[in-house]
Amino acid sequence: MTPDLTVKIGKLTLRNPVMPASGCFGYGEEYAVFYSLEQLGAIVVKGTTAKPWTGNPPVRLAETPAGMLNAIGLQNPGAEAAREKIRQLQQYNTPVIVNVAGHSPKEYLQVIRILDEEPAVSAYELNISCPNVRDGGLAFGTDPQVVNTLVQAVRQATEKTLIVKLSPNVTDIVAIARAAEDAGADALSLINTLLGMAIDSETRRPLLANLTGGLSGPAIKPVALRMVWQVSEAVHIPVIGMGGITCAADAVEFLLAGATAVAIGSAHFINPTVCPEVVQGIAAYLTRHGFRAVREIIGLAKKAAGGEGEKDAGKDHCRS
Amino acid sequence: MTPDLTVKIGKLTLRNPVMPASGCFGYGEEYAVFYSLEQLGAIVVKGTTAKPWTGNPPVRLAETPAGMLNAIGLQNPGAEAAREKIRQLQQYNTPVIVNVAGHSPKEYLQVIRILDEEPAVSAYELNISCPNVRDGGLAFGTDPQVVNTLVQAVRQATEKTLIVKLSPNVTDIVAIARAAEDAGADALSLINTLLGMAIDSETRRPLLANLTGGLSGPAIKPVALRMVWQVSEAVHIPVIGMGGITCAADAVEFLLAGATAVAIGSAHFINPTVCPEVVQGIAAYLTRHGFRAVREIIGLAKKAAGGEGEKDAGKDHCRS
Amino acid sequence: MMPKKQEMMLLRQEQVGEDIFRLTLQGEVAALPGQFVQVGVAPALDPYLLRPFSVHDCSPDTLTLLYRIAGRGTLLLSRRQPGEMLTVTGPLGRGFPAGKADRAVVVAGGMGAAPLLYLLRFLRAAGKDVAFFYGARTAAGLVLQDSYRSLADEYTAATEDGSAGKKGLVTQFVHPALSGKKADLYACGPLPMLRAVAALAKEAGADCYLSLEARMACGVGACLGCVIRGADGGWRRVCTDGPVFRAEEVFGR
Amino acid sequence: MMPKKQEMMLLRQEQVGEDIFRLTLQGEVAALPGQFVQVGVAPALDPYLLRPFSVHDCSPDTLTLLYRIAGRGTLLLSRRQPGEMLTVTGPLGRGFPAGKADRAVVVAGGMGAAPLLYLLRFLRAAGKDVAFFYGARTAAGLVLQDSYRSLADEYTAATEDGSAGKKGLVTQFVHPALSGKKADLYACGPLPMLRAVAALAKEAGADCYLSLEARMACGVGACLGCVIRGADGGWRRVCTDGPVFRAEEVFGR
Ligand SMILES: Cc1cc2nc3c(=O)[nH]c(=O)nc-3n(C[C@H](O)[C@H](O)[C@H](O)COP(=O)(O)OP(=O)(O)OC[C@H]3O[C@@H](n4cnc5c(N)ncnc54)[C@H](O)[C@@H]3O)c2cc1C
Ligand SMILES: Cc1cc2nc3c(=O)[nH]c(=O)nc-3n(C[C@H](O)[C@H](O)[C@H](O)COP(=O)(O)OP(=O)(O)OC[C@H]3O[C@@H](n4cnc5c(N)ncnc54)[C@H](O)[C@@H]3O)c2cc1C
Ligand SMILES: Cc1cc2nc3c(=O)[nH]c(=O)nc-3n(C[C@H](O)[C@H](O)[C@H](O)COP(=O)(O)O)c2cc1C
Ligand SMILES: Cc1cc2nc3c(=O)[nH]c(=O)nc-3n(C[C@H](O)[C@H](O)[C@H](O)COP(=O)(O)O)c2cc1C
Ligand code: FES
Ligand code: FES
Repeated sequence: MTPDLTVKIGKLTLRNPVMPASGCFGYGEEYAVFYSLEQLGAIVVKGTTAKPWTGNPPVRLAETPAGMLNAIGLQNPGAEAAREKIRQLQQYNTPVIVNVAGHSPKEYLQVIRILDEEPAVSAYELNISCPNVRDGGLAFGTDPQVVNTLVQAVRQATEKTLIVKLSPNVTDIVAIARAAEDAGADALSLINTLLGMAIDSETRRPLLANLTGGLSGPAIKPVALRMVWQVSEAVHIPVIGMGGITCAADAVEFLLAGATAVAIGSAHFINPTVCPEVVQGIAAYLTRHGFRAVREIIGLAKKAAGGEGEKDAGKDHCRS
Repeated sequence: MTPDLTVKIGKLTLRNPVMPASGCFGYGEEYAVFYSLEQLGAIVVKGTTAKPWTGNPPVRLAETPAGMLNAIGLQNPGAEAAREKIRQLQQYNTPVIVNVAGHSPKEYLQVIRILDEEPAVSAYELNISCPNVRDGGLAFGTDPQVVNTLVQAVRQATEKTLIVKLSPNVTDIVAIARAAEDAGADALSLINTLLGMAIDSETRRPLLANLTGGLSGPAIKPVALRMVWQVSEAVHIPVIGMGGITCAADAVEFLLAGATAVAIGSAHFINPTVCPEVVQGIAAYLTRHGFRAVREIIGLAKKAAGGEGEKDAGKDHCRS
Repeated sequence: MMPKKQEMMLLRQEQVGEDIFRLTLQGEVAALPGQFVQVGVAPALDPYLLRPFSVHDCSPDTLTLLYRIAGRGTLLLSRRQPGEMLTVTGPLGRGFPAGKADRAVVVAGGMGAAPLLYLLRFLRAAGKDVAFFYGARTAAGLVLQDSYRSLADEYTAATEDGSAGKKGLVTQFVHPALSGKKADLYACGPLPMLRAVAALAKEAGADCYLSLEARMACGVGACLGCVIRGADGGWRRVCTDGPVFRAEEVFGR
Repeated sequence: MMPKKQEMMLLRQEQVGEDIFRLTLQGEVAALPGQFVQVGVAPALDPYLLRPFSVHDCSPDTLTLLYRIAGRGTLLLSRRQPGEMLTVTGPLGRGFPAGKADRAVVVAGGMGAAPLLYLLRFLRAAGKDVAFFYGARTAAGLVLQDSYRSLADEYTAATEDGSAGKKGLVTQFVHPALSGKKADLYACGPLPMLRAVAALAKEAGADCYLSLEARMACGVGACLGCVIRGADGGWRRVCTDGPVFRAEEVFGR
């Protein structure tokens, strides 16, 4: 018997818990030449803003140990043009999640306004790692109060499934997660990239034109797993886990840590067919270990750890 | 002409800018069999508490992509026993920096009281990543006000050079850095480990008995470099940079980012002679590029980047 | 052809110059000249990203790359042994078009020669009259000259230090080849060289196709990491809008 | 001997069993039996940590390791080729002592045999009368039996499934070897086996030395990562207080 891979995120039932992470999959078309996107649990498209954004100047990429930095700067064609691209995705009969970005709450709401009538859009993922121009450029996602206000505003503007994507560059991700849940988020996704930098010792310059960039890839997996563990036991809504997943075993780790679904980002760049491979790998894992449904393993590592999760998760012991 | 490698940290003049990171070098004796510790700029010993600490149960280690997690739990023999070990280090004629830890400000002060008369101790490095038992277990290092109070108290208790070691697990490391500077720190060191976790998909359990651990190694270098860049331009005291250094080029990157000296932690575990090799590599780099002193390259990447450092460092652009 | 990801067996790894290797893999990557592949250099998470390499040559059952050790990734690649499997994704990007003129002038600068062997083969098969110019800093930078020579009707080598062929920048010697019959220009090499080739093309009124490089992540157009500024001020993805561009698109008219 | 870090050339990589390899490196690591080395399995930052391996054998110009592919690190190690350089730090840890009795009983469980070949050689050189017991789950787990047999006065093999040697847990067959002359016991293998050996020793009143394993980082006693709880409740670092411990130190009296 093939195991049941379906999971629920807000109003959506996904055929499997695997989706690409925003910004690593364009608007889907680039990877549709490798496999049918019907194999995905959901399609998550590039961060989309109300008006087109030109993004940052190059160099936009730097490789780092077991990871990479990017400073794309949310280059995107704007919500109107994105809508056309998203309509093309309807053929795959797979929920489309639009990653939404902006420099002010108003800009976020504009995106929702443009896309909310569009049936091809199944859900929104609010990227709150964006700098908040009104609040001096600190990311929205670093202050629970700001998060709560933003999410409430968006919640009122849409009936669609609303996912809030958390930034890991915070002292207390649980507080941010709760603020988003309280404001009506249907689900949380985490983690976005860690803020990092690379310098070329020979040229004596930062490698990225933007100086800093977002760190992704296997390097950040331990941080992502820890945050998924902490957040998933602090909230009552599903968590989509991501950060450094390159294979089915990685994905299973996130599910065991408490994620209901997983997203795969920069691993696309080293393996364009990573998503369908992970779907198959999860199914094989479940079969091998005698589970009938992927839901059975969600959060299972916490039970193994004797339920002392939150208490022990980095609070009571000095780590080193 | 061999380049001048000396740098100043508080009252200390170091013969070169390279030192081991606390916890990765024991009390020095283990590595003294590989080379003379006189080759180091300073010796930094294990986190030391007032009374002996037993640390965490095993498993205490997990390997991660380009890095590792540790949950040693500050096992140490206590300040009295540590003093005996530190006295043995006097033979190397190299400043000894004692990493100080505790669960309350009182415990930190007890360590200072025990060690302050000891001439073998040259400086303290306050490890403020420890959980603050009084404040509900959140690390001291996550709240600027708490940092300010702790550092002030220690400052009043000692005339020795006082270094404050910052935790990277915060929203705004610059605010913490300024709090430590304002309270009288002579220097800052950063970064301590990122809080992470590893799960074994086959056993379905966290790999560390403590559940979470501290992430170190090359994986975290981009985060460390970014924080050193940000902090070194926000404060007027020297910064000791660390996080993922495995070779001279890595060390140079930290110096270019604004660090006055560097510390090397887990790279000891893959190369016991990494410190003297990095010292030689820095000297070779300076010679090759025509610099006469290591001081000439401190912060040089900022000038290359047109001095727009702080403004641009991750604030104005949405990263991805 | 649609790109695909495949495991390809390493057949041969030949050192053909100082730090320069020719790598032959078993399998088909039905590429056009100027297209590239993304290669996993080591079976580990570090280095993390794939490395882009032009198709140096290909057949229904082999793919050949020509590469220089430029850093850690290419160093690790050079240590891979016959019999080992490499992950290869391709063919990627837009290659060189056939062009309209009967004559083709092809200019290579250093490792820029890599994609041009397959181009020469393609132009010759299309019945063109081909002049090939091969420049490098020193003699050591000119590799596999016999292969290139055998595919060109006219062959000119040049080095900056005069250690082989004519002395000077290769672009100094191209002009005569453009003064006669109408020709299309093709080039791959360092940016200053490409700029000079574009200027020669403009002067001669020739169509000109340039192969560019940029740091890449996805290689398929999805990440927007490899952009360069086009002459119109808009972005171009080197991986999918290129790597071959019309000269005007990059340097303007 | 003081440990040192050195680059050693790979001389031979022989597959001696299913997933089991014998690796010979050129150079001297003046080790005592039971000591170990830390090996860099790949020239990259991933996998990050070194891998600890017991000294299987050593001479003034070679070091031999015997290892099983247990994961990614050992898989990468098995792909390293003759002529390549490996970074090796050692000798590390406390080895097996010579013991007081004239007779030695040595018990190996699976890959636990690795350090015991060199121990047999050492005991024989010390003029001891040696009985060697070699257990594994199946016949496939018993490797290099000729080498072990040639160094022992008495040799007994056992497998849990009876596919080679006696059928059963190897520790079931050790008792007779302890009933005569006073003997010292030496063992390396899985924890349950070591526990059984310790019980046999206690019963016979024999000195007993056990080689343990733990996940390691530094391997030199500095990181406190590899601790196990001693019978007295205190920590022992497997890397420097061990890997060889007296049975009482671990399992109590
Ligand atoms: C479309 C395309 C086709 C290419 N074809 C070939 C080819 O046929 N033969 C060949 O030898 N090289 C080719 N290159 C360049 C090759 O990809 C780089 O030399 C290689 O990625 C360097 O990897 P590394 O790990 O050895 O070096 P790194 O340590 O990553 O870097 C070493 C140096 O190479 C530069 N570099 C790194 N990545 C790239 C990149 N993607 N493009 C350009 N420069 C880079 C860096 O700036 C650095 O100076 C091509 C590049 C592109 C984009
Ligand atoms: C002192 C000492 C001596 C050893 N001698 C030998 C030897 O002579 N021959 C041999 O084949 N093996 C020996 N080992 C075990 C060997 O170190 C591990 O098998 C190896 O590190 C696994 O690396 P990996 O990357 O292949 O596996 P990983 O992917 O890291 O792990 C695979 C499995 O091995 C286990 N493992 C990982 N690291 C260790 C470790 N340090 N100790 C024990 N288990 C571990 C993990 O729990 C996991 O189940 C020794 C270990 C120690 C501590
Ligand atoms: C090139 C690139 C572009 C990205 N763009 C976005 C984006 O537009 N919106 C967003 O929320 N996250 C974006 N991210 C973050 C990823 O969605 C993901 O959260 C992060 O990369 C961690 O996952 P990974 O380690 O699997 O890549 C981007 C990441 C990369 C590498
Ligand atoms: C095993 C281990 C033990 C550590 N113990 C301490 C400690 O006692 N006090 C402290 O301030 N930092 C401690 N650290 C953190 C290091 O000093 C250093 O800040 C961190 O590892 C980052 O540097 P690296 O990437 O070079 O290892 C420890 C790190 C490791 C790996
Ligand atoms: S490399 Fe990703 S868009 Fe070109
Ligand atoms: S491995 Fe570091 S103390 Fe044993």
